[in-house]
Amino acid sequence: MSSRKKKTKFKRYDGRETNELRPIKIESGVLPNADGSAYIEMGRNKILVGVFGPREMHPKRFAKPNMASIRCRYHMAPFSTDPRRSPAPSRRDNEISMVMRYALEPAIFLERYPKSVIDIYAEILEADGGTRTACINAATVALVDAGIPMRDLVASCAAGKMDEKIILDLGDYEDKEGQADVPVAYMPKLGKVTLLQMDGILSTDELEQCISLAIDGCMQIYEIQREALKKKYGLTEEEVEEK
Amino acid sequence: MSSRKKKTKFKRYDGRETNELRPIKIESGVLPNADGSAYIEMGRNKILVGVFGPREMHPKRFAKPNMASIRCRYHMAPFSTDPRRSPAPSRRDNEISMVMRYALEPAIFLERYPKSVIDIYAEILEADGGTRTACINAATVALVDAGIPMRDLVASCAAGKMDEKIILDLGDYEDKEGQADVPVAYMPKLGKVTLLQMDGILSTDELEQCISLAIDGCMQIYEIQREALKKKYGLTEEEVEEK
Amino acid sequence: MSSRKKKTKFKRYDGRETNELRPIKIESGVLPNADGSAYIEMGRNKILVGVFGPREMHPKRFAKPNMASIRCRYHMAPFSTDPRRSPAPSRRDNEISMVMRYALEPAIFLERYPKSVIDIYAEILEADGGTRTACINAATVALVDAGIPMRDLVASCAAGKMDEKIILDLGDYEDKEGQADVPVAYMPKLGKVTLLQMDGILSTDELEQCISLAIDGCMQIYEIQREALKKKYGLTEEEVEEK
Amino acid sequence: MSSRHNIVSRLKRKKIKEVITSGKRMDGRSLEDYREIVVKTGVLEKAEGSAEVLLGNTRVLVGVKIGIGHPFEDTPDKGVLMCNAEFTPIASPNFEPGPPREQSIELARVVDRGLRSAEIVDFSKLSLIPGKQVYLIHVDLYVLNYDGNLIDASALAAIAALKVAKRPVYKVEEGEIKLTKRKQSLKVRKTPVAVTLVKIDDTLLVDPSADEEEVMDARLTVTLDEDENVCAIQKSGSEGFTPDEIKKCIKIALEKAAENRQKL
Amino acid sequence: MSSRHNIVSRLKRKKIKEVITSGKRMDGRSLEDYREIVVKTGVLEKAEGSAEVLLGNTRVLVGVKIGIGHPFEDTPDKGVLMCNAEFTPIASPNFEPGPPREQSIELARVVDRGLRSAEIVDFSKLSLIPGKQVYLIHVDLYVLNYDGNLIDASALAAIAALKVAKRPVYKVEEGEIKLTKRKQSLKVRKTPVAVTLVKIDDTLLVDPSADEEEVMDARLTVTLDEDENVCAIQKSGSEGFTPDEIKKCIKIALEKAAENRQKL
Amino acid sequence: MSSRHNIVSRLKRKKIKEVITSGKRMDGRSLEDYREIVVKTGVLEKAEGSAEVLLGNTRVLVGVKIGIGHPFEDTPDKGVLMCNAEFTPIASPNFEPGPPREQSIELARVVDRGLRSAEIVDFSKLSLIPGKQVYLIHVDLYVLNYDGNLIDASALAAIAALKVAKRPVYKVEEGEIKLTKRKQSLKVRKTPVAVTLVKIDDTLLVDPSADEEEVMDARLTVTLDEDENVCAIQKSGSEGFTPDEIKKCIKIALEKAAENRQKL
Repeated sequence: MSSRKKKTKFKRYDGRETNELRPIKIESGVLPNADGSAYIEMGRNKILVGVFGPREMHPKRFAKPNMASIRCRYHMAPFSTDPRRSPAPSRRDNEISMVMRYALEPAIFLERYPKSVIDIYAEILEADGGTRTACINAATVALVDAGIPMRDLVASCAAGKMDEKIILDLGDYEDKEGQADVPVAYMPKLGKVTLLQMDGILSTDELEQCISLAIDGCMQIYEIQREALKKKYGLTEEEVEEK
Repeated sequence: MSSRKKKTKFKRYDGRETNELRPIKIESGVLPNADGSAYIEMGRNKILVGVFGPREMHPKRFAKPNMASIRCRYHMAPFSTDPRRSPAPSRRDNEISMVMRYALEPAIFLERYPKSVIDIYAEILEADGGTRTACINAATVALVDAGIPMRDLVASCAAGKMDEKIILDLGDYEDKEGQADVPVAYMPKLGKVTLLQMDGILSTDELEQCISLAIDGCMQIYEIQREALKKKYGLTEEEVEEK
Repeated sequence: MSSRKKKTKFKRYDGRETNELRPIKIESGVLPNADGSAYIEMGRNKILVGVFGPREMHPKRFAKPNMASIRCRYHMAPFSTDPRRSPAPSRRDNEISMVMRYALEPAIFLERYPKSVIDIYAEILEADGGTRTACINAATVALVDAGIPMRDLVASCAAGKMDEKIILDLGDYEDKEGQADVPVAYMPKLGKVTLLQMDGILSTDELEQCISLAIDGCMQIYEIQREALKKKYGLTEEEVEEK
Repeated sequence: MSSRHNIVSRLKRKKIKEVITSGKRMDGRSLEDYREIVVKTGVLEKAEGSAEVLLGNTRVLVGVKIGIGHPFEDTPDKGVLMCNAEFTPIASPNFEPGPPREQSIELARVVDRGLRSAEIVDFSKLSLIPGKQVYLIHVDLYVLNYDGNLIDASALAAIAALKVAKRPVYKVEEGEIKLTKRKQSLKVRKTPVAVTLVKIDDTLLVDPSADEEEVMDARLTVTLDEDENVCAIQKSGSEGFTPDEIKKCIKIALEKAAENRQKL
Repeated sequence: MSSRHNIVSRLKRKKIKEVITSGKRMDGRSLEDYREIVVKTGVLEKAEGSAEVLLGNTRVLVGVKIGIGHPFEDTPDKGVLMCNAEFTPIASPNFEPGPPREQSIELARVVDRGLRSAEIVDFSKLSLIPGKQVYLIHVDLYVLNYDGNLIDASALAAIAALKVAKRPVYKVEEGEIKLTKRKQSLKVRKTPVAVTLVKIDDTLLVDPSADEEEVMDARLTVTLDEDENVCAIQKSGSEGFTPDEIKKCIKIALEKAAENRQKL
Repeated sequence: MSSRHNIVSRLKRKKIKEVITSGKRMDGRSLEDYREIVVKTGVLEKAEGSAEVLLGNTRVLVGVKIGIGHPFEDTPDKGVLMCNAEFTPIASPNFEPGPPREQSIELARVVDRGLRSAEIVDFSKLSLIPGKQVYLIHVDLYVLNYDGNLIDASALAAIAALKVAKRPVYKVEEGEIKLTKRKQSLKVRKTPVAVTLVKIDDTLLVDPSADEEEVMDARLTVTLDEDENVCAIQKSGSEGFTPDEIKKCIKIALEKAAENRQKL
């Protein structure tokens, strides 16, 4: 049965298996002026993330006395979508900025940098489905690139439902035409889900299948993130955690 | 003649006499998180007013060294009108916020709270004609409910002209179709008019009749305000003034 | 040949010679509440400039420790153009405010007023072509009127090309229908160009002709600026520079 | 609301956490108890639909306004539903007047997703001239008093207001749109209900009060329809949930959604 | 302008009040004297109408621009008049560039009410395609120097500019709107004039200067047309008026409005 | 970027100026050398045209989006080209998120003027229904890393992106606009190239780095097409140029524009 599950006859619009990720590529240290940065391609998503900090918070009254603050900004280039979108941030962008922050915060040793701020800026240059998960994947690598001590990496991808099938890592078309989309972010070593949203209709069983499949996807992405960091730093697993 | 004035054959669109107020109901202490609050129904107007303070002014440079500042905000819920209105404040809202402040300030012992601010927020949940007068009536009760020492209560209602008749307390329809609208706020014990505006066309005689009729209306509303406060606090007249 | 250049048969839409300025009139000290001010009519342009300062910069963190800051605001009245324009500043207004500042800064002894700010506000009441050059001409006179010490006066006018002719000081119609527009600001004693922009198409030779012709125009305007100041203050040339 | 971080004193925080860890709550509720829920409908006359929900001291008023306007570009033949939330400054000393912030945007979007995913109305029947004019349904969430768990209260008020809403009926005559005198129900066919849980020191509890929200580590909202289908989820807060905790949350939400749906 | 509160020194305030209580004013005027009024019309070429008013050192320029556009929803077959006020930063060291504040909004709205209530033009004759295209009249009040009493100066400049305005004439041909070369007067049929009084320590005085406005307790503006009808009133300031004071204000306003109307 | 004024230390400023005065530059370039230029086109799939330019460490991405919309009022029968620039916060620790500031507005407007003056496309062929619907070409300049000379890099990326752009083809059928499946080149007929020089202590140098821009006295950008016509000039910075310096700048620009045009 497990083989049937993996080798279904059902083909997705781009030829993938139900449990197959889109091609993914992460590169770190791509922005000379940022303290840390990463570039990700995940399907047709093309995203740059720059991390600045820990640095002084302005205005000072917004600083937290015993921990670092995280500010996240999810921003889409006007040419990243079809049709062109206005450069002004939408309510959707505001919400995604917030859930990105909640997805990343649990992985960062915030208490080590009281009163300071870490800015995470994600620029979506081209948008396929699942931009928020791709942003989280790149932001994690950029945070490590910035030398910010992390409890764990945060890996993220979505699962969902289309044509009554539970599928992994929805592309643009599946996002629009599918029955449900469940973006998840996961810290593999700590075993914690730090992002979970859902849009569409699922039975509770299907929902649990989606979460489980998305976590499987996160585990694969986690390895890709580690490769991206090893390539640059030759970090061992322990070093990533403890750095 | 005085009986003819009071018992005219002329009937208003809602059956009222020319010198009759719309049904009015005021309740104080309705908002758990505000320092003082009141709910008013005046005709079909439904309005909540919350008072916060006296509290510290931010930013401090806007504080007045020897008296409290009053900030007023008149705000209409998007569903309070037909058709729906945008939640962004209009120029009309800004002006009304200002005249409300000027109507209420003379009644407050501002000099007792130097450097502090008292915020008065009026939320119009449903708008009939005369929202500004209803807001002032509720705000006054909310100020007393907040324990803010008052020189007098401020009672407010409009008079105006429709079909060549001078009428009291214009409803929505009379506001739109009438010839003139004269909103007035009055402090009965101090004998001072603190709000006076006019829109439409009136001879100077008619204007004086309107002001006089509106002051009569204010006297009635003043009693209703005192009832609302007595109900809650059992305040005597003297206590209201001196509290 | 020089006579042919000056007495061409070609007539401009308003009857001017190619190298002739529009009628120009400058008056200083026209605004009672400003520290310095000037009114200019240059063609049909009607512009008021008010200068405030040197005064304290707010917020203080924007002040420069060892010199004065200049803030410029180029603003068009809604009725200054046809059709009416929105009172909100456009991107064009922002750019002109910036180039105005760069045109004027080199003439001011900024280092004499550390930490302070000089505000230059230009209000365009009626717009013909060349508003930015007219603003610079008036602003210079307003700065002297404010008693701000200047290295030199800044005189400004445009040259351009229309119907294959190089012409001086383009009016509205020439601005729109012409082939190129080259606004220039010049400090005659220091021999420096402090504003130079170009719009349209010119050979490098034509461009140099335009700059040269515009500088000729600036020399004439410089005399008019000096007259305007003499009229009011009876200043000698030396005094203007050294004041 | 970052300033609130300093408002509940350290001692109070400690107290709240202690009580919760012992399986109880400051107001005497058990971990899986909601506060009292009161739903009133038809509370406004000018709105096409309205409802007010009291959830303990939390109070939300929802007005539904229905008019006509342009469809979204990607659904030219469907009516449009839009949620907007306002945290009025009377609702809390920590709310300030002004344009919507992060939290009110999230509130509107989570309620919106629940209504939209559940396909509460047949939007394809709310088109007048495809691509040009369709019915617009504005659902305005108006927070009048804040004592925690705004999502559940707002979602309940929204669906209650939509259920009683009567839309004006327009007709198309020779390409022109005309308002008739008739009113018609929106024919709401689903009743999504949101259930919010928070985690405090590894304890899960439903329907958090303002104080509990302030000390919470993470929050999870699960919205379910009457067929036990999930139609929206939103995780929030600076900690994570284990997959088992999520399962437990879904189970509790399934039960509580059914209970709360009875209040409508 | 709250910062102005500190600008006039305590001594100066005391002096102003003393002089006024004795029935005179700092600039030698009596309590019911206006400063010199100069009205110039047709001062701009691109505006369809224009006027500049000097009231002592107060200086206001008004430009009237007339175009076409959509009518208001509730008056689909009437032309539209809109007032907008700008306090330019050259007018006072205390004015800052930026979007309109409370005071400039009030100025525009009070002038607007006067013009609208007096029905200065027959707006029903300014419709082109009812419900779709009508004439739009923009009246922009541009404050060039502030020395008190902006309302009276602006109202005077506005009506002066409207009286000389020539509107472009559009015609409708087969449902299309075309601009003709003709110009036509707006046919202004009323001349509302605003009279502003302030109260300082129970003394009433007209046409307050900037210094007097700063120390005033309350302000009352009464706008009247030539038939002695009141067409707008605005009370402002942090004190009240007795009913008798209001009567007195109206009486003075009646007289002063007639006087000032002569300046047009 | 005023805060940057304090970032490069006094010592560094002195060093930069010393080196330049001696005719060399910190990075070893001669005064008239550009840094390495890399131009990549077609880097995005959803944009109708795209290009990325690396100029040393300066990195600009340009996306061209082509749709339809209203023409400008004064050119009712012409297509519309609009430039917009964003300084993304990832490009420099000194850039902040938010609406465009002075410098990004200037960048967009200078690039725009070059494209427009050179009449790079025949806009009269980009009209669909004159006065109503025309092609809109959005050129978005997206600064990804800042190391000086954004104008030259952006202008190069803009023209490169426009040259490879394929516009969707719309057709007009009985007054209705329909999208066809065809794509068509924009037929770019000119290649304007911007050359920027700065003056530091009377020395002129091309292609300033971020450090050089910080210590510069004045800046001059000259944009030229392939026929050696100037199509835009912009002077910036708080000092002036002598007429001779300007001539020299134009001469250098003529040479450098031709060189850089080869990179396309």
